[in-house]
Amino acid sequence: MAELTYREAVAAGIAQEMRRDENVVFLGEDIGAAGGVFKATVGLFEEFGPRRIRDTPISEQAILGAAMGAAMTGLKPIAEIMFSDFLAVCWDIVANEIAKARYMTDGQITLPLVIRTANGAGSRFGAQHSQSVENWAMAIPGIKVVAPAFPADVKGLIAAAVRDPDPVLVFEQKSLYPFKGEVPDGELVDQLGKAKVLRHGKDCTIVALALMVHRALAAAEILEREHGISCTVVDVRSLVPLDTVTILAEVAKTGRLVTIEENPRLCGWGAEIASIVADEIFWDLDGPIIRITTPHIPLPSADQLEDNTIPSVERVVREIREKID
Amino acid sequence: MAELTYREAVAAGIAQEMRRDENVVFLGEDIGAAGGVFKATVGLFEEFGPRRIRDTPISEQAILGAAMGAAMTGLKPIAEIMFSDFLAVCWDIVANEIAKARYMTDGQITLPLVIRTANGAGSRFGAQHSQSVENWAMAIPGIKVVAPAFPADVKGLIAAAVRDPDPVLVFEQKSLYPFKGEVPDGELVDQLGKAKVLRHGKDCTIVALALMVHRALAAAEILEREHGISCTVVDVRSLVPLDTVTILAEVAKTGRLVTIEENPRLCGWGAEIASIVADEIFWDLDGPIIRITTPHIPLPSADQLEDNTIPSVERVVREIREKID
Amino acid sequence: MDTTKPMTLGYDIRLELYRLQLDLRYCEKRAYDLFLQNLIKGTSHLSLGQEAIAAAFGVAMRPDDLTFCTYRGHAHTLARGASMEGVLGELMGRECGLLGGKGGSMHLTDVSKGAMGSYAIIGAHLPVAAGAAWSAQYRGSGQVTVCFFGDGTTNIGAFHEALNFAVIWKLPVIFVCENNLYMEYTPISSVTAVEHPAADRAGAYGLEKIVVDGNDADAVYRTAVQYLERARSGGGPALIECMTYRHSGHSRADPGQYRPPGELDRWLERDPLKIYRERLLGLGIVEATLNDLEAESMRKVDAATETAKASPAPAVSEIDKNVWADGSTAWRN
Amino acid sequence: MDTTKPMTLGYDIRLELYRLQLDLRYCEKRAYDLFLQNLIKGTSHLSLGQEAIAAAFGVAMRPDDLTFCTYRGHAHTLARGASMEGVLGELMGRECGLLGGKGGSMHLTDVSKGAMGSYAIIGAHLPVAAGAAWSAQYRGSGQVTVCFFGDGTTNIGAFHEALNFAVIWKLPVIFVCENNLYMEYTPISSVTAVEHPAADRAGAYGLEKIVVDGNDADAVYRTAVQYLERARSGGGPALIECMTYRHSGHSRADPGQYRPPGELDRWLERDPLKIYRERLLGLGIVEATLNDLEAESMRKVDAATETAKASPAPAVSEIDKNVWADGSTAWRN
Ligand SMILES: Cc1ncc(C[n+]2csc(CCOP(=O)(O)OP(=O)(O)O)c2C)c(N)n1
Ligand SMILES: Cc1ncc(C[n+]2csc(CCOP(=O)(O)OP(=O)(O)O)c2C)c(N)n1
Ligand SMILES: [Mg+2]
Ligand SMILES: [Mg+2]
Repeated sequence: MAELTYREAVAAGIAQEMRRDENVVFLGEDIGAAGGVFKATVGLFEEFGPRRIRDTPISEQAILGAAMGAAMTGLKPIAEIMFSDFLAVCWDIVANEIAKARYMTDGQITLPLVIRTANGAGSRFGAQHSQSVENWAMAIPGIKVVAPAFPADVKGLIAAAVRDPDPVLVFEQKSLYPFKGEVPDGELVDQLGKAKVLRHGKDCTIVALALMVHRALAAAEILEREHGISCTVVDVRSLVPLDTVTILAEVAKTGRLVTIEENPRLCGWGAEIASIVADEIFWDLDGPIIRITTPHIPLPSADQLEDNTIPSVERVVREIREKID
Repeated sequence: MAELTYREAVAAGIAQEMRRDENVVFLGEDIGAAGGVFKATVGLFEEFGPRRIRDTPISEQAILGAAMGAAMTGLKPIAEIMFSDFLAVCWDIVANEIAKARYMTDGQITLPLVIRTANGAGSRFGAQHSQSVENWAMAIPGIKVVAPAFPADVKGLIAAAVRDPDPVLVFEQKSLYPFKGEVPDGELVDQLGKAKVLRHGKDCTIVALALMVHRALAAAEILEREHGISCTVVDVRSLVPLDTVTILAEVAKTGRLVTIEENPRLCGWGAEIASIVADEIFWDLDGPIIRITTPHIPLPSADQLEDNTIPSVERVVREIREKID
Repeated sequence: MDTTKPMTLGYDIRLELYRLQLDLRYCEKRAYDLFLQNLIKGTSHLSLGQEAIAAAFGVAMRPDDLTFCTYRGHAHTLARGASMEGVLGELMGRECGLLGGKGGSMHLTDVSKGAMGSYAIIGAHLPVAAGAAWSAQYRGSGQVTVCFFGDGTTNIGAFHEALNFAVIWKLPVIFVCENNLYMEYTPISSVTAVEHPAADRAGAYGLEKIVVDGNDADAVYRTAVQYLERARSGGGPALIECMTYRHSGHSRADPGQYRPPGELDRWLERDPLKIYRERLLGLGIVEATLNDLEAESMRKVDAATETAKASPAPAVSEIDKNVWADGSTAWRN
Repeated sequence: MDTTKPMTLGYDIRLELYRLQLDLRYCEKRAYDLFLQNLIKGTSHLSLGQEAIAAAFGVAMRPDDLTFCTYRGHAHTLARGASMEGVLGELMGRECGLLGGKGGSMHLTDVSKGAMGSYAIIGAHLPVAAGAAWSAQYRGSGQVTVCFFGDGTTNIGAFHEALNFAVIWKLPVIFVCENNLYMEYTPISSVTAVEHPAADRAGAYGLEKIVVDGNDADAVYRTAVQYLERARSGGGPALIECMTYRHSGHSRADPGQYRPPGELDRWLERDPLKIYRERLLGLGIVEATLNDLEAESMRKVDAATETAKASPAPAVSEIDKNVWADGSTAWRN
């Protein structure tokens, strides 16, 4: 077991797959010689060279279009969109082209490609560089969506995404890049569509994603220790496919669901899970479903403003104390 | 009272506001001389001329960017995006620029602009020209979102949108363009953020939008007549602001919520409403929350395939019969 | 190749060009008739009058080359060898359709023939075509990608991104702008800063300006051969603007009344099939040969029409297939 | 205006150009110092070395003209007259910041001075600037809009759409490309099909090719006056490429090690402030005058720094303000 940072796990996952398969190529802005603006792809250019690691112009539509065209003709491209906010400038390629090609052609076109992007807040970058937009992707039929919270998941899910025959969006939470964790040695390939239960409790089930998993765990610790409230914590990991089996089972056990979402409130993944729970295991619920989200506003940039906007450990503790008995 | 088609109501709403305010201008592709590809803007070019009604190149980013720049400097632009699917090519301008400008500048910039677009399925146009994407917009903090179901609402909500000081997206359901309805004579200005209760029932509350309102009404009729199930039907009309007061009150009365959504399932507006209901009036619920949506797939084009994909009256009747007692 | 002298075209090539133009014309006309009979639903964008371009490239391309086209893509898809019943069946929403009824008129695709799809969002397929060319370059397959689009497409951002991208990576891709003077109902000249929306912008990407008579199959063919060869041998992309005109409206819904009186008539004089038939006769090909080709083409269209009409509607169970590579549409376990 | 002869610039203009360049330089340097003291969080993109461009336009523009710029927009915002404490305060996330701490370094805006915003998504503000120019044209206000952006921005779709749009509507907008040779860490020449990413594409929009020495405030000023005047009198847009260089890395996080050895030194020789000081001395302005200007500018920066440092963090209650024109953030009743 080695200890890697989340950002090192990105490069490790990509490198593992590029070594295995000559058809895996990687393109994006400043990813090569510079090792990426988040330094998450350091060393790849040196190992795989300019034929397989390609720095591009600032042309996000061309980047994803090129990935799509390459994927339908035998390559397995990984494309980086530097900040997830920039998905908006190439959303047509994601939502209308990549996501729909296979269905529209009744299976003639298959797109084994990966889009990686840095998601989320916490860096004082302001509203155009801090969004959590995994829900934009979840709302589009035809793309798979994962958002790892730990270095091992980063490596394993990137590998799984590269091997998956369908398009996968990998949301890397930028606030987690420096986070360190154990990553098993040797080849690591995870599975898309599997949630993980990180903690077992009796009073409520917290379902969280990416950075919010860490906050959920911290809050659960405090709730247990200081307030005698015992929480299950489920790391969703994969929004599409969604592991409803695990989520429904864990919510049914405690009878209460709390989602913790970094996204602005409306139409977040937590709403979807809430609606599934309120339909399929309604009779197992012992009380209201709680969603703890960033308020439905663009993100402010100053320290105190940003810190008080996305859900904090304190807020999670407070809301669960108030609402779960 | 005149009887207008939904498409005529569009032109009537725009004309009413353009007559009133010289600063209202209208731009888009083929909207002028040609009267729009859906013939929803016929007559405007003749009445207001090429200075105020401007045909543009196929440059959606420029169209919405221009609307934004004009709105922050004194005009009240109405921009047309021909099919709502095309919002993807200019999503950055909607989601990152227009929606965020006011908050990021702490109120220095105000954007009184309207984006109109033809939304939805039923025309055999295939996956890239048939989407219901109102949820893409609902998920973005900083834009208001309406989706009228009736000609009078079209006229009144377009007028309200033009007068509103904030950016408003108006989703016109393209399958409804030929639909006729009474529209009051004289000036008509509706209110954003108000749902309407179209039918009162005892057994369940159906919440629907746009075309689905018509299907909800038809289904409610059949359920009442043939199966003795009596339904309240709420037309949401406005996703942002959302009239939670009306919705919560109506769901609390019947104890059951059914949403009918034309959008693909994941992260639809129905999920958001379900999550609000399951939190705030959980104890008023008498059974599971049901969402009836298009399955989470791109839309197929052949008649039978498309008809069996978006929720039909028969499907609504069947699901409510099975699930509501 | 010596590009200073015009290439001499043999009879076989010329007859092939005529034959293919006939197939495209007759099949497209049939599509129009089927609309009138309400057998085709939705919208449909015909290439009537523009067939020379698709045909010339179809003949000039290698079987494993790749085509990307738009919603106005029936001709381009047929020109690569897709079956007429597959095309007409798709327009009619039948099981035998190329896409089993899932895509419809705007998304014709036949990957087995290198017809890599019809894209209905303006501009989107240009970067995708660049990507396919990148893949060919990477794999050293020698394939060239050809990407067709209209004049109106030159004003959208994806055009710009794709052109720059293709040039800096020296990709084997030919961008073919079919300038038919109109977008939907608006003349391209009223919304474009230059006269030739594609060719006058070639310089912005370090490319040469190329304008061809798009109604002359020979002219397009010669140009196609020249730049396909160049791209195949590593010379990089080209941007070719073909001047042409559509005989019918933009789509099914459009009677085309925005066109100034006389314009259509002048272009009908320059109908690519008329021009080509006269040229072949002038070259000494006997009329009977042409009549035979015409009859044969019509027979093919008739047979395809019958096959498509006889094909059932796709089964409703097909709705739940083929979002994912495993054939399913499942988003949950 | 006779554009054949170089415009003669008076001393007052020249001193104003120097004074403004000093303000931009000293304030930007202060921003850098404040980073090092960890008083500025987030990222920040400095214009050190590029001040001549913002200053020249700042002096040439009419007070009611409009500026649009990028995340690298401190200089452009100051050059329109925004207060230094407003700028530094915003970088430090203080209540006195131009945006009350909501926007941060990348979104500086002062509408009261015509500084219509700093946009952090590459390319997006070009069409927005075109829209502001459309509005000025519509209202007959005589305002001209100036839109600044970098070399890397010329490869994104919005650039293309905005340029065509501005030309066909003959809008009073000047697009100013500050070509500093790099995007973030990648040289623009390695990803662009032409040598001058903006100027070599002007022809694609029917515009003339204009390349200016962006480190020479006089040269930029003369060009600015000429095209502002033309735009103001209905002559339509211009695209101006200013050659320049940034002295520091792309952003706070970047030490700039991708630059070849010696390159920075050569450009430091051509530092716009150095050039301009020497020119003024050569024109016979006494050194004491310049020293006074320098001291005065430094005093302003010091005072602004103190004001900003003394300003409190914005109240947490501000989070819930100003999404909507009514001041609220409410999405429900
Ligand atoms: C992004 C986008 N905007 C608008 C449209 C609607 N639209 C479909 S075809 C068309 C005109 C295209 O003109 P051109 O590129 O000249 O092609 P032609 O139809 O003449 O072959 C338009 C505006 C679209 N499909 N996609
Ligand atoms: C759409 C988009 N893609 C990528 C980025 C990330 N990014 C920020 S600045 C920058 C480089 C811009 O280069 P240039 O236009 O030359 O401006 P400069 O920073 O040199 O002033 C990049 C790639 C972005 N902000 N927006
Ligand atoms: Mg055209
Ligand atoms: Mg630069």
